[in-house]
This record gives sequence, structure tokens and C-alpha cells, in this order.
Amino acid sequence: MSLYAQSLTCIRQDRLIFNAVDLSLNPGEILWVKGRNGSGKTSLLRILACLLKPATGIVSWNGTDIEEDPEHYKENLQYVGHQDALKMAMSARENLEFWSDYTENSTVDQALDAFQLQPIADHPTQILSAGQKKRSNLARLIACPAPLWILDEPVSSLDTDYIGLFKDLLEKHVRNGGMALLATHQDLSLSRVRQLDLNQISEVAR
Amino acid sequence: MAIDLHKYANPTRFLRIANAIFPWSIVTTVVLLATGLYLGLFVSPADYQQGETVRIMFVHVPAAWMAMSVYSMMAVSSAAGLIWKHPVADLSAKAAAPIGACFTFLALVTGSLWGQPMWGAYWVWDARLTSMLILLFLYLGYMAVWGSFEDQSKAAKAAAILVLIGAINIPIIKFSVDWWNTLHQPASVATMDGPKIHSSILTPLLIMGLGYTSLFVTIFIIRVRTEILGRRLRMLRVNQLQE
Amino acid sequence: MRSFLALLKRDMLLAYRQGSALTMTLSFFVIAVTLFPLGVGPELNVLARIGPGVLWVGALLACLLTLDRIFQADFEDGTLEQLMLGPLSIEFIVLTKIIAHWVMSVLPLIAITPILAISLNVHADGIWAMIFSLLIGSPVLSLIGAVGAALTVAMRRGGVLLSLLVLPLYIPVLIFGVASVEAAVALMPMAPHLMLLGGLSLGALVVCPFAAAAALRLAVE
Amino acid sequence: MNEFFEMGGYGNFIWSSYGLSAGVLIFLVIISVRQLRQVERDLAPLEETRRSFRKRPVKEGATS
Repeated sequence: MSLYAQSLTCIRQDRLIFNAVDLSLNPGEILWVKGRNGSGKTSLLRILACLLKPATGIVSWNGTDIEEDPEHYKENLQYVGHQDALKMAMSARENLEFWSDYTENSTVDQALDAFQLQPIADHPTQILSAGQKKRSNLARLIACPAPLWILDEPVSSLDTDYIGLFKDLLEKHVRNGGMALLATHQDLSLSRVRQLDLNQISEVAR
Repeated sequence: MAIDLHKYANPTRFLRIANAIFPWSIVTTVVLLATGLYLGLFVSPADYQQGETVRIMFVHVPAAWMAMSVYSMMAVSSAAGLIWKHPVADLSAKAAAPIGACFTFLALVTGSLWGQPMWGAYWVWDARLTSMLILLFLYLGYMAVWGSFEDQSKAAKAAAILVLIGAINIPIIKFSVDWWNTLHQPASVATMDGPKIHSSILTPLLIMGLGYTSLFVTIFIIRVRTEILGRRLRMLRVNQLQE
Repeated sequence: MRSFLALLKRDMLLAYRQGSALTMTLSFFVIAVTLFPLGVGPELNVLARIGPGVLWVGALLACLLTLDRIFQADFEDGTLEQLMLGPLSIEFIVLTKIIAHWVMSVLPLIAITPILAISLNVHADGIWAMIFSLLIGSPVLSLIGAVGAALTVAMRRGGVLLSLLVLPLYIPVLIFGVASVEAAVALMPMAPHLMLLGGLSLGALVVCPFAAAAALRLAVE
Repeated sequence: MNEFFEMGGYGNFIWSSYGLSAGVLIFLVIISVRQLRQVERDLAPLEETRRSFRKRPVKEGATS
């Protein structure tokens, strides 16, 4: 169960975002993708979550190219993007119930407990604060368990004690043989972290 | 090692061919149109039923032919663009659309100008004219799609999907309009066929048809060059920002 | 299969919760149809003559109003890309959304058509023909509409363009729909028209999910 | 000669349809040519900088 990407190139709206990026990720590791705004962190993560096709280069999971068998690869990954994938007219519990039903799991209560969402679980997400919405979104990581977590700015609107909570969950996930790709500006001082700095790569590509 | 970004920005092969046949297409267009007009206006006799108005056919029928053949050409090149990712295919469809729209508009207007003396009304909901009107909407929809995407490569794919959906629907629309026409067939209307095509009318008609085709090729080459250079311009401008 | 039902249940629940959208569509349909007698004049035989056409055009335009919300809502809050990362293929997701749209938006329109048909003095068995033709032909409205909605989901002002793209493709449904009602009113066999409508629906059922899925893929990129 | 322009009473229909066809097509040609000139004019300076960029010693690994 390892993720391996070779010479990835990304072109968005006729603009070269990054060029010839290689990375590999094995169970028990966290890869911290760093780089200033516009250096392509989000694009790289979306390519690895097969939401975006790279101009060149291949991404392989367990040695097989994800283009050949995307379904299998998608089962093993959970992607958390900038947007909270929550329907405003439904409550946090209903949202999580849908997601766990949709991915054929049934771990909603652990997810709500893990992110301490029980008190606000039944309010429509409309009236929740940004931090509460982000926690409901992150709770999907527990509601739909998957070995590979691809996280784009996961802690951006969380306050400090919930950042600590998320850090423990992330490290627990990695200790149990999971792996994570993390794009964030905050230094979470995680143990067992490798770094991939997109700034150097984009310089070379110029 | 870095991919040559400009590889698909300057498909020199296509431009070289286009430049080579460009002067020839101008010459054939002028020659064909001149002979077609001369034969049509001066040589061929007036029709015994419709009199002189039959001469409008020399401008109406070729325009209608071109309207339909340009749309099918756009469908073919869009399919090529989608399936083989050929860089110039979707640009050629984009370049051809305005020309096709002009031909459709001309077919409509000359059709109604021909209708006035024949039926006494500028617009008669005749099956062919109605289908032509719907085809014009399809052209306008296609061109509007290009206009409403910032990212040109997305616009290309969306427009390709739309023109293929349109192409599948054209025979269905044609069939349903003919069906609708026979349902509400007012007895008196003579259809657009007019007289059995006599050779003295057929020859100028065919020549005008070829003349319109080579005119299309000429304008098409100009517009495709503009599209290709336009994409190259966008790419250089965008990447120049980074250097 | 469980995820298909989960998605269907969620979409219907959302449509039910946002009932206001449905009432707006129905009220648009009622108002649009009642304008015609005001414009054309109250003579009953004239209304009977144009009734089927007015009802079909009204239903078609009302359905058009609901189309851009099929994918737009999920696209804006990031749900659509999460759905695409789920077990269902994109074509299946599109099909589920089309079914949900058809049940929650188009069926209510068909439900109130008889009342409006009476107001337009449409003959009794004409009303039955109207319901049948709408039931058989309306899947095409949702299917082709979904392709238009998928194409315009990533655009700035997609709504206006959606109608320009979709209406020309609705014309065959309109023609055969109205023809079947007029055949019923004139006591002629309406079977051929209904069969053609059924053919259109099945054809659209085969082509449109794939076209809409392709359009969605490039919108989510 | 004017009998020719008379066209058996339908002159204005025939000539207007011919005139309109010619007008629209010529207008299309003019617009297309003008757009092409515009793109070529905008492209010239950029091509110039690219060519000069290529003459200077090329930085290692820079896109060609």
C-alpha cells in the first residue's frame, strides 16, 4: 500500500504550474507539502486525488497506475479540500450518515465523538460556525475510514485546542498504518514527517 | 526534461499546409463565383412558373448546403479533438462556427425573400426554413459556449460535447419538423422544391455551390490561423509573466 | 446499490426541505399558462384549439427553470467532487440526480396540468392524452436538461446559456407531445405519437448520462 | 438595360438577396482578416523577446 508519483506536470489555463514533481509515500508516513500561494499545492493534491489530470507523469498506487483502476484507488483515499462538503439544509449527523451510507460504512457515532460534535450534531449546518463546519467536514475522515488521507489546509479555521485534537487523530491514523498528504502553512510539529517544498521545484522548472 | 510547452502551441505542419493552399483557394473562389453569377444571372432562362425569382435559388440553396455541411464538419473535427486530443481539431471547429452561422443566416434571409414573391409572405413555417432556423440556434449556442469559459481548454471540451449532442439531434429535429409540417399542411403552400431542376439551372447552382465551398475554405484558413496564433499569444503572455 | 439509494434519498430529502423552489416552479407554470387567455382572449373554442400547445410549452419552460440547480448546488459546496470520489461512477451519479430531479420537479408539474387543462377548456380525453404524453415525454426534459446543466455548471452566468443550449433540443418532444394531445382531441389514434415520444425518452436515456458525465468531469477539474 | 434590373418585376427581391449575401460574406472576410492582423501585431513583440531570450546563454533546465 504505497503511493508513488513520477515527473508530474500541471498546466492550468495554459499556465505551467509545476514541472517534473516526484514523490513517494509509504504506510506510517506523513508528507508535508509546502510552498507559497500559487506554487501548485492544491493542484498537486487534486492530481493525487484523481480530481485533476496531470499534463504528464503517472501516479501509481501499489504499483498500478491509478488511471487503469481508479475505483480501487478511490476506495483507499479520503480527500478534504478547501470547501466543506456539507449540505447546509441538513444537520451534521445527517451529512455524516449520508457520507457513511454512500461509502458503505457505518461509523458515524465514532466520527461525531472523535471531533466532539455530539452537542451540535442535530443543528442544521447553516447556523454552525466556520470551525464547527470544518470539524464536521473533517469528521468524514472517521465516518468513511480510508488508509490514505489527502488534506488541503485541514486546520485553517480551527482554534488551537481543536488543532491539537486533529494532530492526535492524524498521528493515531499514521501509527495504525495509515498515511497522509498534508498541505498547510502552520507547522504542526508532527513526528515522522517528510517535506516536499514546491518552491524549489517551481524554481528549477523556470 | 521539462516538457516543451510550446509543442502544441505552434502546430507548424497545419499552418504550412494552410499557407500553401491559401492563394489557390482565393483564385478558385473568385473564378467559381464569377462564372456562377454570370451563368445564373445572365445565361440561364427565367423559370416558366416562378419567372425571375428562381435566380434567388443560386444564392439560397448553396448557403443552405454550406450551413449543414459546416455543422457536420464541426461535429467531425470536435469528435477528433475529443478522441485523439488533436490540438488543432477543436480550434478548427471554433473557427468554422461563425462562418456556418453566416451561411445559415443567409439561407434564412434569402429563403424568406424568395418566399415573399412565391407565397406572398416573408416567413412561412415551411419545414426546411424552420429546421434552418433551429440550426441557427445551435450555432449561436455553440459560439456562446466558447465565450463563457475563462479556461480555453475547458471551453473546447464543452463545445465539442455540445456540437456532438447537436449533431445527434439534427436528424431527429429534421424528422419531427417534417412530421409537424405534414400534420399542419395548409393545402395551398407549394413546397420549396419548385420546378424540376433543369440543367440550365443545375449547372450554375453547382458552380455556386463549389464557389461557396472554396469561399468557406478561404475564410476558414484565415480564422484558423487567427485561433492558433491567438492560443500561442495567450501562452507566451502567461508564461512570460513567470520568467 | 446502497450508495445509489443513499444519494437518491438525500437528493429527495433536500428537494423536499427546499420546498420553496418547487412552489416557485409550480406558480410560474400556473401564471404563465393563465397569461394566455388574458393575451389571446376568452373565446373557449380558441383556447381549446391552442390549449395543448400552451400547456406543453408552459411545462417545458417551467422545467427549464429547475435545471440549473441539479448540479450547481453540489458543485458550489464541494459535495460534487466528494461524490465523484465515492464508489458510484459519475454516469450513475448523474442518473440518480436526473431521477431525483424528475420525481421532485417534473412530476408535480404533471400533477397540476389537468387543472390548467380544464381552465383552457381542453377536451376531456385530451386531458388524459396530455398526462400520458407528459409522463412519457418528460424524462427527455430532465435528461437533455441535465446535459445542459452539466455544461453550464462551471460557467459564470450559465442560466441564460442553459436555455439557449437546451430549448432547440426540446423541440421534437414538444412537437410529438402536442401532436398526441391533438390526435386524442380529434378522436384519432394517438399511439404513434406516444411511441415516438417513448423512443425519444429511451434514446435520451442512453446518450445523456454519458454526455452529462463527460461535461461534469471537465467542470470539476 | 434597366429591363435587366427590373427582373420581371421582382428586381428588388433578387437584388436585395444577392446584395445581402455579398455584403454579409465580404463583412465576414474583412472581420476575419482584421482579427488575424490584430493577433499578429500583438504576437510580434512577444516573439521578439522569446527569440532574444533564446540567444542569451540558456539557463540550465529552463523551458526551451
